[in-house]
Amino acid sequence: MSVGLLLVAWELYANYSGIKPTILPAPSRVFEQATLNREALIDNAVPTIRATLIGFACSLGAAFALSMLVDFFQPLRRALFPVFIVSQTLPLVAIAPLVVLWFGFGLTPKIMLVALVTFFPMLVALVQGYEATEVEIGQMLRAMGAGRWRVFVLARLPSALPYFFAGLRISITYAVVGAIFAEYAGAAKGLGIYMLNAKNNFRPDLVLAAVGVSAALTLILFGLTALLQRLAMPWERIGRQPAGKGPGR
Amino acid sequence: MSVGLLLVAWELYANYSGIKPTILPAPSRVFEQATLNREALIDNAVPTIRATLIGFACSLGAAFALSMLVDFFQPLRRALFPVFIVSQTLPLVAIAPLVVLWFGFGLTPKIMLVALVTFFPMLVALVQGYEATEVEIGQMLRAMGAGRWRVFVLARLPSALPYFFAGLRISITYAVVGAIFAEYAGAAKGLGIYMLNAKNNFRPDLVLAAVGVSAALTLILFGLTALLQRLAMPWERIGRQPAGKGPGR
Amino acid sequence: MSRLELRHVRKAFGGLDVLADISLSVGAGEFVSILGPSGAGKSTLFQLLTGAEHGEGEMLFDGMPLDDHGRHFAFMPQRDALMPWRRILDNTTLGLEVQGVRRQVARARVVPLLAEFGLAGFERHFPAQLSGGMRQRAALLRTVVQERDMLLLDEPFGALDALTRAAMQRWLEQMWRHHRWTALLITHDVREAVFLSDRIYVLSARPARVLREITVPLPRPRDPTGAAAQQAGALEAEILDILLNPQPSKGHDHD
Amino acid sequence: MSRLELRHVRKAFGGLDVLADISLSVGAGEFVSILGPSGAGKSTLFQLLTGAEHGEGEMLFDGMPLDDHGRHFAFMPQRDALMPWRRILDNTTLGLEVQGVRRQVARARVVPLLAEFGLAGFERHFPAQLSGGMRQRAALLRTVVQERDMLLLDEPFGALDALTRAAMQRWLEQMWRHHRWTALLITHDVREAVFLSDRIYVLSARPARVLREITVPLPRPRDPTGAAAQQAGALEAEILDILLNPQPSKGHDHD
Amino acid sequence: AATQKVTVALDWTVNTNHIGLFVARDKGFYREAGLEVDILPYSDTGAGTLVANRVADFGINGTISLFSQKTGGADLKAVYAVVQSETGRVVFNAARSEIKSPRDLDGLTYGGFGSAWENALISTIIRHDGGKGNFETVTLGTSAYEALANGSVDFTLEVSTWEGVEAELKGVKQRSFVYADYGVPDEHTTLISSSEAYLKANPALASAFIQATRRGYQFTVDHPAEAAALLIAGNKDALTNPALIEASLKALIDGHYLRAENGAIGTMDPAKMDAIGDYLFKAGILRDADGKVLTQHPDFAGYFSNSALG
Ligand SMILES: Nc1ncnc2c1ncn2[C@@H]1O[C@H](COP(=O)(O)OP(=O)(O)OP(=O)(O)O)[C@@H](O)[C@H]1O
Ligand SMILES: Nc1ncnc2c1ncn2[C@@H]1O[C@H](COP(=O)(O)OP(=O)(O)OP(=O)(O)O)[C@@H](O)[C@H]1O
Ligand SMILES: [Mg+2]
Ligand SMILES: [Mg+2]
Repeated sequence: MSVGLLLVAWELYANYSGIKPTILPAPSRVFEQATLNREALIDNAVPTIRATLIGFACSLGAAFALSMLVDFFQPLRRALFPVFIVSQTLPLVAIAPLVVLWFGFGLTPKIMLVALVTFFPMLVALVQGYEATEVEIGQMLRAMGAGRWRVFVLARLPSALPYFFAGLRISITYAVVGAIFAEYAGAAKGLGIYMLNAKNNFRPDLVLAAVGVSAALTLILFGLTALLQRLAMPWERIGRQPAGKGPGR
Repeated sequence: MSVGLLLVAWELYANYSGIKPTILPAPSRVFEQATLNREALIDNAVPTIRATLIGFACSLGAAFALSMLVDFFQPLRRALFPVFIVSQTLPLVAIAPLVVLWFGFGLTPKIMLVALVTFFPMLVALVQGYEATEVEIGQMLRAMGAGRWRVFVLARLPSALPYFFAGLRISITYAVVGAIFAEYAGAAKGLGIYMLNAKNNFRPDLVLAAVGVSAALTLILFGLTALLQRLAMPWERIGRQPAGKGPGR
Repeated sequence: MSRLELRHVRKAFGGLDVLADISLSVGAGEFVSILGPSGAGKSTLFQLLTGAEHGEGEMLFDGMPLDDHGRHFAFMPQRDALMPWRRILDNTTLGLEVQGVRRQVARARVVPLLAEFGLAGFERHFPAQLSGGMRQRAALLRTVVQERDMLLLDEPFGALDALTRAAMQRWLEQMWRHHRWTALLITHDVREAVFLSDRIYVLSARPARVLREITVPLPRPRDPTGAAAQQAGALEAEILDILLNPQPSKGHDHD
Repeated sequence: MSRLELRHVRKAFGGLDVLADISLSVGAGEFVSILGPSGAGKSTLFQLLTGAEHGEGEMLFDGMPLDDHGRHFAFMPQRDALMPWRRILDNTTLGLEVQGVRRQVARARVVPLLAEFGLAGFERHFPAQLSGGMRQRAALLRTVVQERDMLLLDEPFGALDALTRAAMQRWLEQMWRHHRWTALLITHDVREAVFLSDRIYVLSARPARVLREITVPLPRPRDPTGAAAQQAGALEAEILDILLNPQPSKGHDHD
Repeated sequence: AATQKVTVALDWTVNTNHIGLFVARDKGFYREAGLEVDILPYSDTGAGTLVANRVADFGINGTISLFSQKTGGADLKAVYAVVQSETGRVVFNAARSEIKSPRDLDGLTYGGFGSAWENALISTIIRHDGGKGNFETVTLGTSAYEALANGSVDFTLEVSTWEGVEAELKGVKQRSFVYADYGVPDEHTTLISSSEAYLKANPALASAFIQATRRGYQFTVDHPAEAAALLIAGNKDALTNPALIEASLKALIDGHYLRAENGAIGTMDPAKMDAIGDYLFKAGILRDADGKVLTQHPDFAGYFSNSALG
């Protein structure tokens, strides 16, 4: 609703303030051009979505594998976390072109970059989630004769779900932005390339159209994770939420 | 420690794999060149730090003011949050060049971009923090005859501190990356410009040196927030941490 | 004449009737307890008294309609509600500070009481550095130092284990004998109610009505071991029976 | 002959002596309680029994040294420890599942007991949809259905309010009379210990020693209102006195 | 009289193409002309866009972007030619012996920069040589040269007086095709442009700026060593490779880019401007504001003016 208001304000400003459309095109023009160029936009959105999803899947897989490793061998945690923290401090602008150089223009570097951006938040979320397991559930399972693996599958993994989804919601946003970034550094197609081309061909309206598509994409993925969470955690939906249970958004 | 190991591996790879130093310079060379060019690096780090800190301060101020507003007028929250969520989905790469058109070359656009990146996480952290106030503390204060403002200052604000610092640690990382990015959009000096220049002058070693400086900078700021937290919240340090009290890292 | 008097007080949240019809009174210097099952509406009653919520019926204080809710009561919520970021001394002066008393003056009022409340030497500690019992004492000190006309205590020992709880009850009984506060206590611990009170109102499950008003005839100081303990035990069993098998009709199932 | 026998068991965490010298025994079909102040080392004792920690001294089961810790005991931790993501039926079959029993078989064993435990109709509910008392019953069902030699119950009703707690104690006493489990219960509620047990070990504060072994001579079924209640009250007062003024020497201050 | 402020935007990070501006600034030519010139830092936003939107008074930009931005409706007018002839060319690794002429580029991968004209230009070159003009494009922002060295792209476009010089300095063996050999008319690759609005409002100021700038380039041609030293001294952090600057400047002067063989400095050759405009129109590179290819031949005479040169 308030987003709509903002659009209206922008439209009015663009039309009546005398600002040039090359500086700030009106949303109506952006929308019109987006419709006219929808084929190109969709065409370019596909590789971005692909890179986002595959990259995110890889990141998830790696984060999951590593979180398990770290959970089973606690010393690893102290050894590896500094590396990941440092990895989060690297400016993407500088790293992206290097990664593209090392891995070519295929999907690989995009996946790498998306993974770089999303891996650590997911890892932290998962590890925090495992730790949130109620001590007594673990103790009870061991008294039942369950081994470490059983305890992990039966208790630690499900306990991590709320944290996992909180992390997912944040990461998916970064994933899209990361993919677009990676494309800037080198790609044949994609929303990032589309934006770059539009900019170099002096079409701010098309730049904004692509920005709109990417924002919509992010919101859709965001919504999907929320939906997924409702499906994956029926007990949170059905039961009354006990106060202070999981991490909030 | 593990970071050190990684550097050694990189050094060995760079020296013995036959990869060209124009593509991947050895860390020893990066370090040597960083030392040689330390004056220029420091000189360029200063504007980046300035933009980071001023931008972050503005963002903090705005987040703080708005969080209070939202706390006092709950309906505002529902009205404004969608706008902020959408603002987080905008790819910075595409927005940055437009920002220069709108705000010119000075500090302003950098500050704007840093603020854009850090504002929302800080706002969310603060609002979440206020909500974490124990219901009974609020009720007790009101029974003592305290008004809304007293309750806010005496209870809600201090309750938000752990969340505030958790948000601070995350945001400060984005702040540096955001400032570097903003420089790409037009600046006379700064680590971002230094990277760009080094790249266009075919000096990947200097690019990496600047990346190192920015990573170090981020880590220092990160450390400072941790220190600040210890100073600002002596009760957490002295007292035993009650389980599940504040948000973890 | 009674200090506080409630006449036919009712309260509903949306469609949910919480307080059906509550009439009760507390005399000056009297210690009265309200006993009732979880979710009955006990805390809601305190919300009405402190002005956090508004209901129907009459609430009189010293015979006058209760209007300025923030003036008559010193309220101690369930748990201790100490602020973790304030040192014990600053926590105990909180109520005075809110009343606008200058910090120096507030401290001067609190400091002499610290020893009596077993907190001497802990002024500069943070709540997290204190044991559960000491925290409860600090919370109680914060409450009584406000020097309001009446204490409202909502399950003040709810978060303590049974042993610490017993010790705190003994201590509170002593303090009360000494100061003769007018007090209204909410609890769902039958033994606590019998041990501390002059009178007990037993409430039904939601919507809450007064099931029974019981006068506790035990002599003070109360002694948990002597001969009076037998009498107390019998009274406890009786009250428990009222609660578990409520007289009028529809039984309260504990789930 | 006693089922479980501990002889001079000691345990220290780092430099902290927790269990000083514990000797106790539990006969087959006997209900024994351990009563002691918070932090004494009661849960630590169960950690030794379930093999989560290792200490000194002898632990015998049916006369043989206790080695396979995961085999003899069905353990119910403090609170209910139900998994919020499992439906009640799947929570109650958890122990059998871990033992490797096939899901069908496990369910077949649990389902007939649901009615007796007051859970019929709630199989498909999640724990959050149940009241506190029902959750406790589900946790107990999960524990007993494992059909181990002995139950270890660590403050099973610690998280309940006093009224629900009383109802659950009555219910457990009934169930125990019916099934005659061998049970060792940890609690710090004196009344609970007296109401449920054949014998009670009273522990001192940390480092824990056995202060007194008390046989409860009350007839079963236990009745909280009758004449035996008077006797129970006296016993309770006596135990409370032991706990609050421990005999040997150094007093245990409740903070 | 008080000095008047002028801002000029750059098209890229500081390089030898910009030398005249820095020489004019640091030798005081601007001050003598009563100007205080602010050389704006390079930004991600094109200089043409900055000028057309009046964020900058002047801007360094390419001829092709001038034409395509102008037909797209931007208010731009070229006022000075930084180089007298084409500095761009198609490059590839010398080792690629199978690439003998542009038609061999068919089916290979081009590392590009994201402008629409690149593909049109390259395909006309290939077609002119008898090829089909089909090749893969990968947009690389600015890492095209590393990618070429790396072998991840087969060919790209370069500025012979910058990337070309750097490759030579490093001893990287490269070969190239010059556009002019394949039907592309010669052009002033790099220009200084302003907007009609600015020129109309400040004709004297514009002349003063352009003439002082020309003095800067003139001085550069006459005293290359001193000019290079000035450029480096003025941009210490940015220009970390003095040898590159000197070699690049030598290439610019020796190749008669800064001063044509006929002695022209800064003047735009109307015939050249018209020819390239004509070529761009015919190649379908010029588009209107809505991105449609122009069907009407525009009058290119209004796109530039030497009048500020005096
Ligand atoms: N602000 C409110 N809005 C809606 N319902 C409320 C509100 N406050 C309390 N209730 C409902 O009123 C009923 C009584 O609540 P109350 O807290 O007074 O119970 P209580 O007797 O104090 O219970 P306990 O012993 O567990 O503290 C509960 O069912 C609760 O859900
Ligand atoms: N794994 C451990 N490492 C170090 N100290 C421990 C450990 N487990 C327990 N302790 C300490 O041993 C003491 C006894 O703990 P334990 O949990 O056995 O007490 P408890 O009698 O069960 O208390 P409560 O009634 O509060 O549950 C405590 O001081 C505790 O801090
Ligand atoms: Mg209550
Ligand atoms: Mg315990």
